[in-house]
Amino acid sequence: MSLLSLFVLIPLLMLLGLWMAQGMKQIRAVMVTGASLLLGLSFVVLGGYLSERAAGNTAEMLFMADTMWFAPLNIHYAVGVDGISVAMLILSSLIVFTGVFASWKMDPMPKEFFLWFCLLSVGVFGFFISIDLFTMFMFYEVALIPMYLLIGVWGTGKKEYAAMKLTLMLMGGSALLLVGILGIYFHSAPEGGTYTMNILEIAQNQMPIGAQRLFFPLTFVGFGVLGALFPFHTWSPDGHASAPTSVSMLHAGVLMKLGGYGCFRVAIFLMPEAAQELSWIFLLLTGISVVYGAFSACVQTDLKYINAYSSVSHCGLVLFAILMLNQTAMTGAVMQMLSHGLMTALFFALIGMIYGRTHTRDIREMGGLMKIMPFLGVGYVIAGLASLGLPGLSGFVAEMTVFVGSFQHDDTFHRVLTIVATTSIVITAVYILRVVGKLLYGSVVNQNHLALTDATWFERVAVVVLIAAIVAIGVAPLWISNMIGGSLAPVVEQLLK
Amino acid sequence: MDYTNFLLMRDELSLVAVMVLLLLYDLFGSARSLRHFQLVACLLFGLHTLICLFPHRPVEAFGGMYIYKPMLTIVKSILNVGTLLVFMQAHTWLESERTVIRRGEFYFLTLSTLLGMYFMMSAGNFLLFFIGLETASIPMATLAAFDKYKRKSAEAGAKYILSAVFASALSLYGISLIYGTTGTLYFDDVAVRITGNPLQIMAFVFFLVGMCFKISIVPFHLWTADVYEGAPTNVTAYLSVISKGSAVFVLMTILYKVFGNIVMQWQGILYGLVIVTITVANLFAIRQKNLKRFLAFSSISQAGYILLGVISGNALGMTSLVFYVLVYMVSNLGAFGVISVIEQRTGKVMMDDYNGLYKTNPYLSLVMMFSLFSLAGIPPFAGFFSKFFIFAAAASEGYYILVLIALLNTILSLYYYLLVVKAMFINPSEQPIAPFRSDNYTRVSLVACMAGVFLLGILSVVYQQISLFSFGM
Amino acid sequence: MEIRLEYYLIISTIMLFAGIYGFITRRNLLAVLISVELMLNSVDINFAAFNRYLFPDAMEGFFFALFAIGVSAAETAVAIAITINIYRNIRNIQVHHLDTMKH
Amino acid sequence: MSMEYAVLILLLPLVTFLLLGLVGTRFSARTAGLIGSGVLAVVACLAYVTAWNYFSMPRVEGVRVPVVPLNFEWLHFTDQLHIDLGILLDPISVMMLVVITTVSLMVHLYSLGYMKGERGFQRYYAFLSLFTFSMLGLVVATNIFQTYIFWELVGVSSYLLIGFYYTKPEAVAASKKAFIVTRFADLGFLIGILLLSYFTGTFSFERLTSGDASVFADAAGVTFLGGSVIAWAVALIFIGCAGKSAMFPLHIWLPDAMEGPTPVSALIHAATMVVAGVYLVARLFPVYFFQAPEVLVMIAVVGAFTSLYAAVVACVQTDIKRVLAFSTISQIGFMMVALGVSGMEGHEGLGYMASMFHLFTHAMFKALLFLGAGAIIHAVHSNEMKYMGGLRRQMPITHLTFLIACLAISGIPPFSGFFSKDEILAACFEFSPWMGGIMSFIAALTAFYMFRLYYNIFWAQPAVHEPGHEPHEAPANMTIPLVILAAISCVAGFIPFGHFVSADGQSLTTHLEGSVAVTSVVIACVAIGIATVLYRKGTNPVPAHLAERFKGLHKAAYHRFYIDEFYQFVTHRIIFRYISRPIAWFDRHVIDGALNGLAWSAQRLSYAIRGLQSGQIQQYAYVFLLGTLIIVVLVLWV
Repeated sequence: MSLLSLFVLIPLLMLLGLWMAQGMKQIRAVMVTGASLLLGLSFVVLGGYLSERAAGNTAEMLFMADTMWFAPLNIHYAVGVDGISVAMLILSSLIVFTGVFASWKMDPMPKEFFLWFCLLSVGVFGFFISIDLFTMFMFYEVALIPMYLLIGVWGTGKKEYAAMKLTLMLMGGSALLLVGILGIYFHSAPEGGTYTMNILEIAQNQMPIGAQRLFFPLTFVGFGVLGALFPFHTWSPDGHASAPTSVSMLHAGVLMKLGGYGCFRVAIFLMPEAAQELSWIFLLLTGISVVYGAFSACVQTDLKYINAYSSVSHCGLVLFAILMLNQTAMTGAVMQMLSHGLMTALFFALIGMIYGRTHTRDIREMGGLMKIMPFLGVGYVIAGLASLGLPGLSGFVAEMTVFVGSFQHDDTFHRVLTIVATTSIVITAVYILRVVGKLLYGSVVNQNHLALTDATWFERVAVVVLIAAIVAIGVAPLWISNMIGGSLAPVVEQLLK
Repeated sequence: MDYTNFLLMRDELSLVAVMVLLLLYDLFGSARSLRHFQLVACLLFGLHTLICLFPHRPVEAFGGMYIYKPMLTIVKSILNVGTLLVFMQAHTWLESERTVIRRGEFYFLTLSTLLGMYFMMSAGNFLLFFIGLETASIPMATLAAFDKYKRKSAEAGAKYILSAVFASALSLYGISLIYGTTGTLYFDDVAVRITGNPLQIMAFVFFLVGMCFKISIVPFHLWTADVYEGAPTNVTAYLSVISKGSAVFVLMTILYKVFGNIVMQWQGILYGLVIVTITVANLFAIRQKNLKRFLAFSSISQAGYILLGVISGNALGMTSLVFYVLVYMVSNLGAFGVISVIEQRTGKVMMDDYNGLYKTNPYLSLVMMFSLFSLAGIPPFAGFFSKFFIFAAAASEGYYILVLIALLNTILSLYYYLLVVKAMFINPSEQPIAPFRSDNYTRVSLVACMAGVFLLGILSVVYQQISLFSFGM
Repeated sequence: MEIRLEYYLIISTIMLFAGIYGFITRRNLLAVLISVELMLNSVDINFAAFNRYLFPDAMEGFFFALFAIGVSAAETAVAIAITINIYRNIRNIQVHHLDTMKH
Repeated sequence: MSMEYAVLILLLPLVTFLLLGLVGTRFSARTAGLIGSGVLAVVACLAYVTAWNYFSMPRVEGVRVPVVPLNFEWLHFTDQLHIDLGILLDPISVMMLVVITTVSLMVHLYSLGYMKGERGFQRYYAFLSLFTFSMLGLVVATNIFQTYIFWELVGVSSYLLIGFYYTKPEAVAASKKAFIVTRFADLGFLIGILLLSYFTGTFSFERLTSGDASVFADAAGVTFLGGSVIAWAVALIFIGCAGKSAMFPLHIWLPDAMEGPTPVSALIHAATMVVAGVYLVARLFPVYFFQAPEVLVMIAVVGAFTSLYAAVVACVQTDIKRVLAFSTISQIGFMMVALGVSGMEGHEGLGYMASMFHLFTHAMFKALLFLGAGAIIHAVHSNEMKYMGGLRRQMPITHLTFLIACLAISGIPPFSGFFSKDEILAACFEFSPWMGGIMSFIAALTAFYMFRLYYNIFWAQPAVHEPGHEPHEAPANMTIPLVILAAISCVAGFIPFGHFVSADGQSLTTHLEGSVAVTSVVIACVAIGIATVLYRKGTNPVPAHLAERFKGLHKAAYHRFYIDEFYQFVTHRIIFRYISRPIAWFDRHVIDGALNGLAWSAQRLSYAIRGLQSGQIQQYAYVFLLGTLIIVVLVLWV
């Protein structure tokens, strides 16, 4: 039993535990125990990873385990992590952990809710540890489907429409993706060789350029849909707006990262030449995403929509940076994933908590909440500041790495796009401050809100953990940036070949 | 003539034995003992299933008329298991007041069709193939019309028999032309003498559409929805999985073995048929309100996916196809099992009737949902794996665009599967179906289906076992 | 006058299409059944004629024709049974009345 | 020599911020204030010790060498480009340390009295500490990215402090405006950094300002729209400076920023943060001077124009804090001009030295003015001049200190402003007589509006106050800082500033340029005289007449020449109405609509083809046959 498989096993055991749990107390006990174990495990893996690296282990992936699964197709259950996956694992476990606290008072059908929630986690964790395309794709889809019911049953507003739209669009993405994966598989070895799904082995073999040209766009768009690539992002605003709190958290925080991670791990790593050739198309699209999302966010009135469009912008930046195809920008991309994951989760958690009290998400109907619920207010301000890239919080580190990295190209096209992307920091400031100003500051709009209470202890746990993580990355980014950057070296090497 | 040849047909003999025993029991059993008919039938058939489970060495009997390959054991076992599951699900229906006296006939007719399928699959000659085909389809018409007091059932029977005869007439016409151009009916000899002249190709097309009728490929599928809707639910289940599964397998082996010389042509034809089938069926399915009809269109589109395994023409295709059929069988039977038991209890088959089902019958809803997810190809259910492999098979020969179209269609299909899930889990209902306890036969069969849905994919041993016996062109 | 293979084939083809035409246009279920028989019989003619003219060494065609006749008889039997059942249910055997299930 | 203890200068305020920010509410307001002030006193002492140690270090070849007691890698981009955090001690940063800690300490003390009884007292001190930390971090930055980091941090602390009264809509709007405007400018700064670092391969100030031409070798010959790429880079960086230092046209946030508590205005929006732009230009001075002299000219022009503009506007404002705000803008303009006209070597570097000197003296007397204004506002509960008048009796200490500050800013010897301003004017005259003339005129305007302010507050007609709300002198903890700052303003002019700070690090001995000094003093005196005549009694009708006479000009100046309205137009009309809304609409209707349309058309198609499944068996057979024939035809003939 490899260490990494525990990431899949623990949520599965949680499923089992939930199945047997009676009453809310037991459900919570199962969830908290499981989530804490996952969190602990991710830090154990982190520690192990860093110490292995410090000890001079230069293997591309660590903690590898490999079991033959479907021999006729040479499909393995293969796991392994590098610095990027470790970062993603930590992000996921943090958000699962806080998500549990954010949905402490789930109602109705808490058991079912958490069952699907755990299934979602299985997919997420499985995806990040997989190094076999098939396993990866399987976990990817495992993570998608629970969304339908989580939104459809426990959501709010136009939940059925949103759930359906989200599911179908993401399935559309995975349809493209599957063709891409099959294409990669059948070009993974020279004629007559044994085809393989193992990413590391495929990378050893140069795919023919013709095939790369065909399958790179498919794979990239396939993952890009989940990464909110313009114009395939429209599932995101509706989906996030309708989803229950912890689902929004997990979805925006982690699931959207699957897209970015996949783009990079599969599309770019395995098809570097096509990536070089075709990156400009997607750079344009992602460049649009970045600015477009930010502008759209400026005029929204629903808190969740604002954040959803902001996610479009920030996730656009992730893909944008990945497509810059150099180590610095890609490091920035991964850090942006981390950072966006944490802060958007924080945002959604806070929005959920505010909504739970005021029963509205329309910023026009709220005001002066800072005075009524200072804890949530301060949390919101911190999340906002992280989002607009305040130094000392994670957003700054990520964005600056992205911008500096993107600027290392010496042609006008990349430069101009980078400058366009940087303008988003101003627009972000505009919409964040607009919300903060309307929502938290000023006088209380609705007198009924005066009777509302501040955060409860479990809500505080969620918020504090997330803020702590955001600050930790923002204050001491070097180790994590080095960890990620080091793991990107093989990718960059591929690109330079 | 060497009569020992008969002994080589172990599976068929065993099946005939079961049929005869059941017939005799039905005829001569006392009314008291007949109460256990269901149990006896299932046990006997279960025994047969066990017997057929073990492959033996490849044989040819009657001068190549009858051919056995280990692959057949797998396919037959799949069909056997499926039939057994249908038998178990049919319990409630068969024990109902109007059907109870005819339950012996049900078994006999069903097993006759199964026997026909056996022969069809083992055939090495067009004659045996034809006899098997007809043996499989004529009793099917009577099964469709089994609920003889129901107008819909009678209509279904009529539509089935007429369509079937029409199709087999065209198919026979094709066979006659093949005979005329090659001078033989033996598969191996025909294969050599197929040169691809226009007459042969026309003959081949006529033959092919007959098979397409059985598999319900668009545009030869039009009977499907009506018959599925009208026939008793358990018959529909049987029709949709067993009949279709066997036909697909036969089609594949014949295409591989007999028409290998005109592979370009039939791949082209299948290419078009797959696209049309999947798309049209999905478009029809999104509007359906009657769940049986809904599953009919779903099964048509599934047939399109199954053809993706045929088109590749290699061993991977065969493995994936057989695996797909197996998974499709457990998933579809899971869904039909739920529909059947609810129809028997409440008479409701419309999608709106299922609103709020999860609140009252959580386990049935879960079974339904898992089955539908499996049909839609969602992991970790087996359907994901089977779909993946079938796409891999098609992609292995470079049919990427076809795969892409098929995959984009899965979005559409996911949409309508989710409609059912939505009805059960999300939609509120004034009058949900009241909670009830289903009988043990149904329960066992549903549990078996769920075991299949969950384990067939994850436990790779099944797929690997199938792949051991697969062969390509 | 020599009777050539083509004559049989022409006849059989005409029968086939006559059968198809009848199948598609007749209103009465029994007439439709008769049309189907025409189609099946055209096939039998084909088999017999091919065997007689092209491959007289073996008897495959004849046998096939025989079996086909048997099978078609069985089919007709079942079809008529079902027709009777329909008559019992709806008191007529007009084909276009069989459309309670559609779309 | 090692000066590691300088780290404490940064760390202590940070710790205070965290302490007060996280658990501040556990303390009583008084304790929190005392903690903040006490820590800052320690920090100030440390800064003085640092300054003492630094300036007493021996020069190397006549040059003061920078000391870097700490520098570590914080974030790694590429092997060349990495953000370091560190402490760079050189003359200007040490000078800034002194300025910041001194003013900050005064403000901390002052706030104990001024903010007494305010809700969120702990929060206030936490933010003050955060600001102090950020500002100190900014000035000691070893590289341009560190500057940017702390630049943003001061921006946010300014945002938080302006919006301190967050229930007041004006304060919220002002804070938002301040942040967004500076953020916009920072965009230029950031792009400038990206450009500069790409072509030089370094962020480090030491490398950039070393004068080593090889640093810029990569950029040689790279031009864009006629300017060298380095010129573009530093011009963009200057946009950042202009935003922070409220240069025209990015000045609009500063007057509004006066919505914050007055001590905050004194600290951030008068003495320290707003001069960050000046500081950064000074920091990068060698780059500007050697690589982009044309940008320096631009800086001088922008500075001069801003200075003139702000001075004119200041003459007609009635809100005393706004007058001071525009005065600040104008004075920063002076500093910018001084940098713009400066040279590098020896006496040519006079402008540079003068700029820094003026920064130093201005910080003191402007803080004094603001704190004084704070005391007045505290007393009369209003910012408007019309509620004041005749306060010299009720508030003698405030009056006296305010007068000293006014004299200092007007450039009357021997107060500090005289010396620094005089050197700026001298540098300007050396640059060009036009520039000198304009700046002298602005100096006169300065004297005029300051005394207009002074007379309106302390002389003129006493306003009627509600009984029980009579103005009274501020408590001791507010007046003591005033007195201290006044004392500094009196003597600071005599510091041999060129000895400590100069463009090339050599010691620069300055002497009064007789002609310039006399002219400026005379002009200032004349201006003061006019102001005395016009405003001393508060009954002179001439100002009203003038306002009536030049109605258009007066109104325009009063409305700050409608720059704000223009911005309002751009942001609300163009950005919101013509960009954001259409994009949001596009997203909802076109992109989303396309998807929904896809779904809809699938449904329609489904309905359209349902006739295929007519239920008629004969039609089925027909389709069957047709399908067969089509396949045959296709296979045989296609």
